[in-house]
Amino acid sequence: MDLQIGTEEQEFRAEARDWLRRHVPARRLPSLETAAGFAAHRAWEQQLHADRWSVVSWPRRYGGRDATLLRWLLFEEEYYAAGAPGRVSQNGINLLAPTLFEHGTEEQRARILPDMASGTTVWAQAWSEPGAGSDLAALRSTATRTEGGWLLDGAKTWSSRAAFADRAFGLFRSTPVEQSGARHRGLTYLMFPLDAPGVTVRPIGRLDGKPAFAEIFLDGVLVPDRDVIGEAGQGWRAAMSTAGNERGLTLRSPGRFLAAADRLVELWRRLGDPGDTAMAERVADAVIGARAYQLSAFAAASGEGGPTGAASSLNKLHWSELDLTLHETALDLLGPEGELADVEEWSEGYVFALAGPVYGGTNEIQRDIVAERLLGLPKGRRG
Amino acid sequence: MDLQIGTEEQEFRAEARDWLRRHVPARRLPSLETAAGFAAHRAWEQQLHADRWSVVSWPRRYGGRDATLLRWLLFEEEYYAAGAPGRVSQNGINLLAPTLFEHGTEEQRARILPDMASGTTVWAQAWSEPGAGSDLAALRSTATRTEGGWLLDGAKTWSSRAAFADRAFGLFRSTPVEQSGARHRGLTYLMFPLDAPGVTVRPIGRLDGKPAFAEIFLDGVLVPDRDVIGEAGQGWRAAMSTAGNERGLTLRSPGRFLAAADRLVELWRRLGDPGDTAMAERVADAVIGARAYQLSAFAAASGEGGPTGAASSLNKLHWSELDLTLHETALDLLGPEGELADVEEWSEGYVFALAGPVYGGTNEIQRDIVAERLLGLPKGRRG
Amino acid sequence: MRFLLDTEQRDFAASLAALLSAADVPAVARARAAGDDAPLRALWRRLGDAGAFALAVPEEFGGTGLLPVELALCCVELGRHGLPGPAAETFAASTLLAGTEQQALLPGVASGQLILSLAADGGYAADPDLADAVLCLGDERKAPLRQSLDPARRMGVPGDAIAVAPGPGSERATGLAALCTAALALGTGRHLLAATVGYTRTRTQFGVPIGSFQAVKHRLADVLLQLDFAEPLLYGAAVAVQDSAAGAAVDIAAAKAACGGAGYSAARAALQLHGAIGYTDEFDLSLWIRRARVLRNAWGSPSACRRTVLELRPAAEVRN
Amino acid sequence: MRFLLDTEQRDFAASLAALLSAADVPAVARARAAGDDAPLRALWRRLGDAGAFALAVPEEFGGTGLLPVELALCCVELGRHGLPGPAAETFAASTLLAGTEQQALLPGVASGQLILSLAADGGYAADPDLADAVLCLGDERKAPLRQSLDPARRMGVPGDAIAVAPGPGSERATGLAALCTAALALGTGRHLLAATVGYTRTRTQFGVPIGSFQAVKHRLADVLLQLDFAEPLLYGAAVAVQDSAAGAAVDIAAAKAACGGAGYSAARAALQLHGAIGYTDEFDLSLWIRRARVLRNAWGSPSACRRTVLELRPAAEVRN
Repeated sequence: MDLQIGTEEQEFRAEARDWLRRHVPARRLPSLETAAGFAAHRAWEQQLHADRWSVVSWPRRYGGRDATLLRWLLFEEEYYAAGAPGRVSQNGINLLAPTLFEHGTEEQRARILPDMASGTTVWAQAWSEPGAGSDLAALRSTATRTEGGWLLDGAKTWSSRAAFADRAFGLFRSTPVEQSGARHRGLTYLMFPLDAPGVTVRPIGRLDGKPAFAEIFLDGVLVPDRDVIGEAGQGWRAAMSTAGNERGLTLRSPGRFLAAADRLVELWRRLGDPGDTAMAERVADAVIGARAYQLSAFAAASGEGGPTGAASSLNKLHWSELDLTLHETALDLLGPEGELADVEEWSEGYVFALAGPVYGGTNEIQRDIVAERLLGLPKGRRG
Repeated sequence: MDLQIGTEEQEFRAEARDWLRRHVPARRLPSLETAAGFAAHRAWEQQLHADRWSVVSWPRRYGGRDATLLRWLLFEEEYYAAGAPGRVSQNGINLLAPTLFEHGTEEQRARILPDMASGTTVWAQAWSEPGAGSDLAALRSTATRTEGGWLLDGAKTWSSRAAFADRAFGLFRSTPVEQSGARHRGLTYLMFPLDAPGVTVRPIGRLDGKPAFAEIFLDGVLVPDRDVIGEAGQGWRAAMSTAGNERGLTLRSPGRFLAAADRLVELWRRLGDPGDTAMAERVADAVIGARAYQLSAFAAASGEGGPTGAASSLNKLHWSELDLTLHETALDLLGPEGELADVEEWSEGYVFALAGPVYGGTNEIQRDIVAERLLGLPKGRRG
Repeated sequence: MRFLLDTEQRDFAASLAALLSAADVPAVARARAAGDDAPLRALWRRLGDAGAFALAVPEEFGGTGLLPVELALCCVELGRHGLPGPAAETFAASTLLAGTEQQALLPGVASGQLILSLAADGGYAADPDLADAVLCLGDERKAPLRQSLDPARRMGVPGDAIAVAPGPGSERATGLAALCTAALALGTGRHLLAATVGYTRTRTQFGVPIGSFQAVKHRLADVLLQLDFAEPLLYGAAVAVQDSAAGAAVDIAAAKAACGGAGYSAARAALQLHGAIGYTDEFDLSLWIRRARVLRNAWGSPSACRRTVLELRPAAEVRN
Repeated sequence: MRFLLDTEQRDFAASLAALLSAADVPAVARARAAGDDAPLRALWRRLGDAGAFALAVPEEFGGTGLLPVELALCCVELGRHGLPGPAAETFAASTLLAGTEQQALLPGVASGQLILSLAADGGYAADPDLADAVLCLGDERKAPLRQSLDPARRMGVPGDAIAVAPGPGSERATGLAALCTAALALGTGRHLLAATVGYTRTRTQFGVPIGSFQAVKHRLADVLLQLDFAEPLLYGAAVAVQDSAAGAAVDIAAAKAACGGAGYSAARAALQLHGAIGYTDEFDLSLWIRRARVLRNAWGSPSACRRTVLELRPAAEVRN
């Protein structure tokens, strides 16, 4: 058992570090949840892509470096340690792409992935509907068969990035429940352009007012067959693999939290009263949580890969609570500054962290899954 | 709105304080969960009773002082502040007696209460059964009609004080569920002697090994009609009023926690590192919790009296968690001493506090009750 | 002892509640957030007409003299209805002006025509842009206006802020600001709990109201537990201020720690149990959610207040 | 990098688990509690035969040399099976004897014939009455034997305890004792969780297994969460010790804080979800429940360990 980073990995890491040192913008980009910030972040994606740093774990033919999970972890550590911008393409890269690798066709991968890697196409997720949040199988938007494709109707909501993104992906009911016999059957996984005729996007302001998500109204939106992922009517299974990605390692890498923990420690050294053990313990808790996440990822990288299935629920509980611990501690450390709307990255990070226990399946659902599938406790009615 | 203690209450309190100063044993009595300690505590009850301090809130004719709720609260503050012994008679005084006042006959009160007040008869509760803990209505011990009385059969468990007490009270099924139609119907509330023919008491060691409770096996134990409380078959309602008392103010008075908080602050001043804000905050939390409980009791004493029904569940959540906070903090403050089995009163208090979230209805059940009855959330299947 | 509100006090609270319920306070807060203070000023005057802002103004300037219990009660209602603006600071600053050059402002403050703000020593004043006069405890200083996480709130110290030297007056004002903020936080928490109970009773997922799930029930029961045991601390502190009791500072700190913490717990629960809708700016509940965070730390974080409790707590003998 | 146990290590753990499962450890603990140490000494020797106690003894005295990962692994199993006695202290003290007058004891320690104990600076030694030699860090001192909350454990410093002067050796021993105690706590927590899952699956109330209640599920899910994220910290610390890494002390402190806290959470959950039965001395689970409390604070409370993490944490640059 060891934690030695081998020579080749060291070199890979050094290369990433060097590139980041030379390219990371000196000034923080404006928030990616604003029009100007979105454009700036898209340009940054293009810059990453130009030197093959946007999707290091992908095959080379799609713009990646075939990086192992370990190398990806090291890259992410370097990325966030360097203070590099948030990833505006993350919904595509971390949620849609793994689904395409698993369930898509070669044609789809060849057509979609390179533009995703370069930031040419930025993707939004379109999962939830007004009546279907935690209970995703309750969704009601429909896909109706038409010549050579499907017509989408209905409404999606809480679509992150949809205010400014190019395309979106989501599940649609292609067979009514009365015919399919079960709510999670008869669903089709589809991709659609956000500027297509019949699509209306209404941005929704997040807790800090920024349009971090949107409602999407669909009125007879035509989607060709080639934009169905997997088999028509079999979308649930593909969607669940996406959900696993949303909870697993890839969406929220340990590097992100290690960097935040480092910044918190710096803040503590700068502002904290060294004798204040109460605050010191809170800072330490965040540091310990980030380190635990890093080591757990190293174990995954040494073995079977990142957590999947129910294990990804445990992972999501950990990072979402860690993120809140980090940011609530920082706000308290900041004293009177802590309530201001724009204190370094802490204010926006706090607002972002507040959503963690909700998206990707609420933490209540995750605990149910952990208890039933990992511990084997008897299923109640959902919960 | 005021918190002024009136002149007469001041005098009452001064009288209690003075009496306690003169009578509280200089050395802590041995644990009341041991044979020797039980006897010593019974003697203390007799001493309290001799000067009418054992049941201050009862009518004078039963040995009390007709004290109002406020006076009782003040007495309890003085009692615990003086470091007076735990009350070995508390199951009788706080659980059985209120039920007798509400549901008993005058004959029962006249016969039972004076001996309870004097410690001549010490009572054990006999609620739970092996298959009926949180789900009390599942109990299976029976009371069978016989000439002039009832024959009790079955087993009770977790009967606190039963290892050394004289008598016990509990619920027995007098009509089978098949006939009564509902599990909480057909139950009869009965009192019985622990030394009667057919009774076997098997003491059970608590977490610290002391026989704080017992199993009671009943084999055709004859109980006369006069020892039925309320109507035969209507025991559930009377039992529920007892349960309310177990969760409400009277079993666990604010004075108890105020005194413990004072002792904790003393311990902190003696052993704590004044710069250790983490520990200071934990101590302060306990102090604040005890003060909140005191003030909430003063509000009750100024108005409608102690919490009843669902409000008593909120009360129980507060004191049971407060008790744990107090004792866990003390053990941590004690450092290496904290793990020893007999550190002042903290070790035994800690072991006792650990049971708080379980007895009198688990805190899970209490939260269900609070949510359903105080907040009006929809009933699920139990929980 | 009568540790209960009397009929007159209950009536006063009910009259404020009725006024605020009819006033569309969320719209007032949104206007303030958007830079239009007129609706808030109008509502402030109507609250003044109802007697709200006279409660800390000396009688000779048109006030009632300091009535701490009524003040707490009033702030609970203001918090429950989500009133933006520096109410706690106006009340606290009201006690500092008599005998100064600015005492002529007091009748206007009592009637709700004028708004004050107050900065803690080393801190910012809440909503100085809205205030007709800003006081700052400690040294003279200046800090530019900045936006708070609460969109209807801005923080800063204007150049013309009136410095108040340390002394018993500034201590009392600090205590009053903390007491009022505790009350605002408690009221904020009460609304958040009620709204979340209402939502979880009707929102269905998996075919049942989510309020029937035990995890939801227990979380809300815990919020009620916190609020219900914070409330007596609040009124206990108000009574202590009323009686100039020796332990008043301790009681205020205990109340602020408990109310500030309970309000924030309510906000976290509201956010979690509403899911995404609670996280949107346009849903009115977000006004209370953001305010709860801000009120938690204003005039003493739970952490700071706990330390005060332990540092200043009189010995048991003195308390009786 | 290979941050995973290898086959040999897994086999070693499995062999210890098999040995302990067959040994009726609860009976051994109860005998020790009742004053009969013979069953524990016998089991200790069998564990010695299986190689458990050689893991911190230098090779020239019959040991394997220090193998921190195997040590952690072994202690997890000892904790899981509830072994009483000063295992962590024996391991830590093993590293202190070479080159001293007592080095002749080492072969006996490695084989499980002899038991050691060790007192932290200013603290007590665990089970000195059972130990064949007791070392104490810091000054020479004496403390009478006293009973721990854990009935199979007694604390004190005998008059003939061997004082160990501060230095790198005593620091390393302190770290090892903390590492082993963290592992014991993690193992204790694993057993408590497994036993509670088993119980709640079968215990019915209100006509259903109590494990189907969401409150029960969520509490146990939280325990698993704590244990599963404490475990990598434990092995991370073991690897750091193995590599004599600069941050080893920090990693040990992090592991101790997390494992000690997780073990105690598991105990609290076990107690609550078993109800009264978990609170009885005679039910074997109580052995683990009481041990979890004691292991939480031994060789560093979570609080103390958190402070160490922050005080000693190397800067980010140094860590990479």
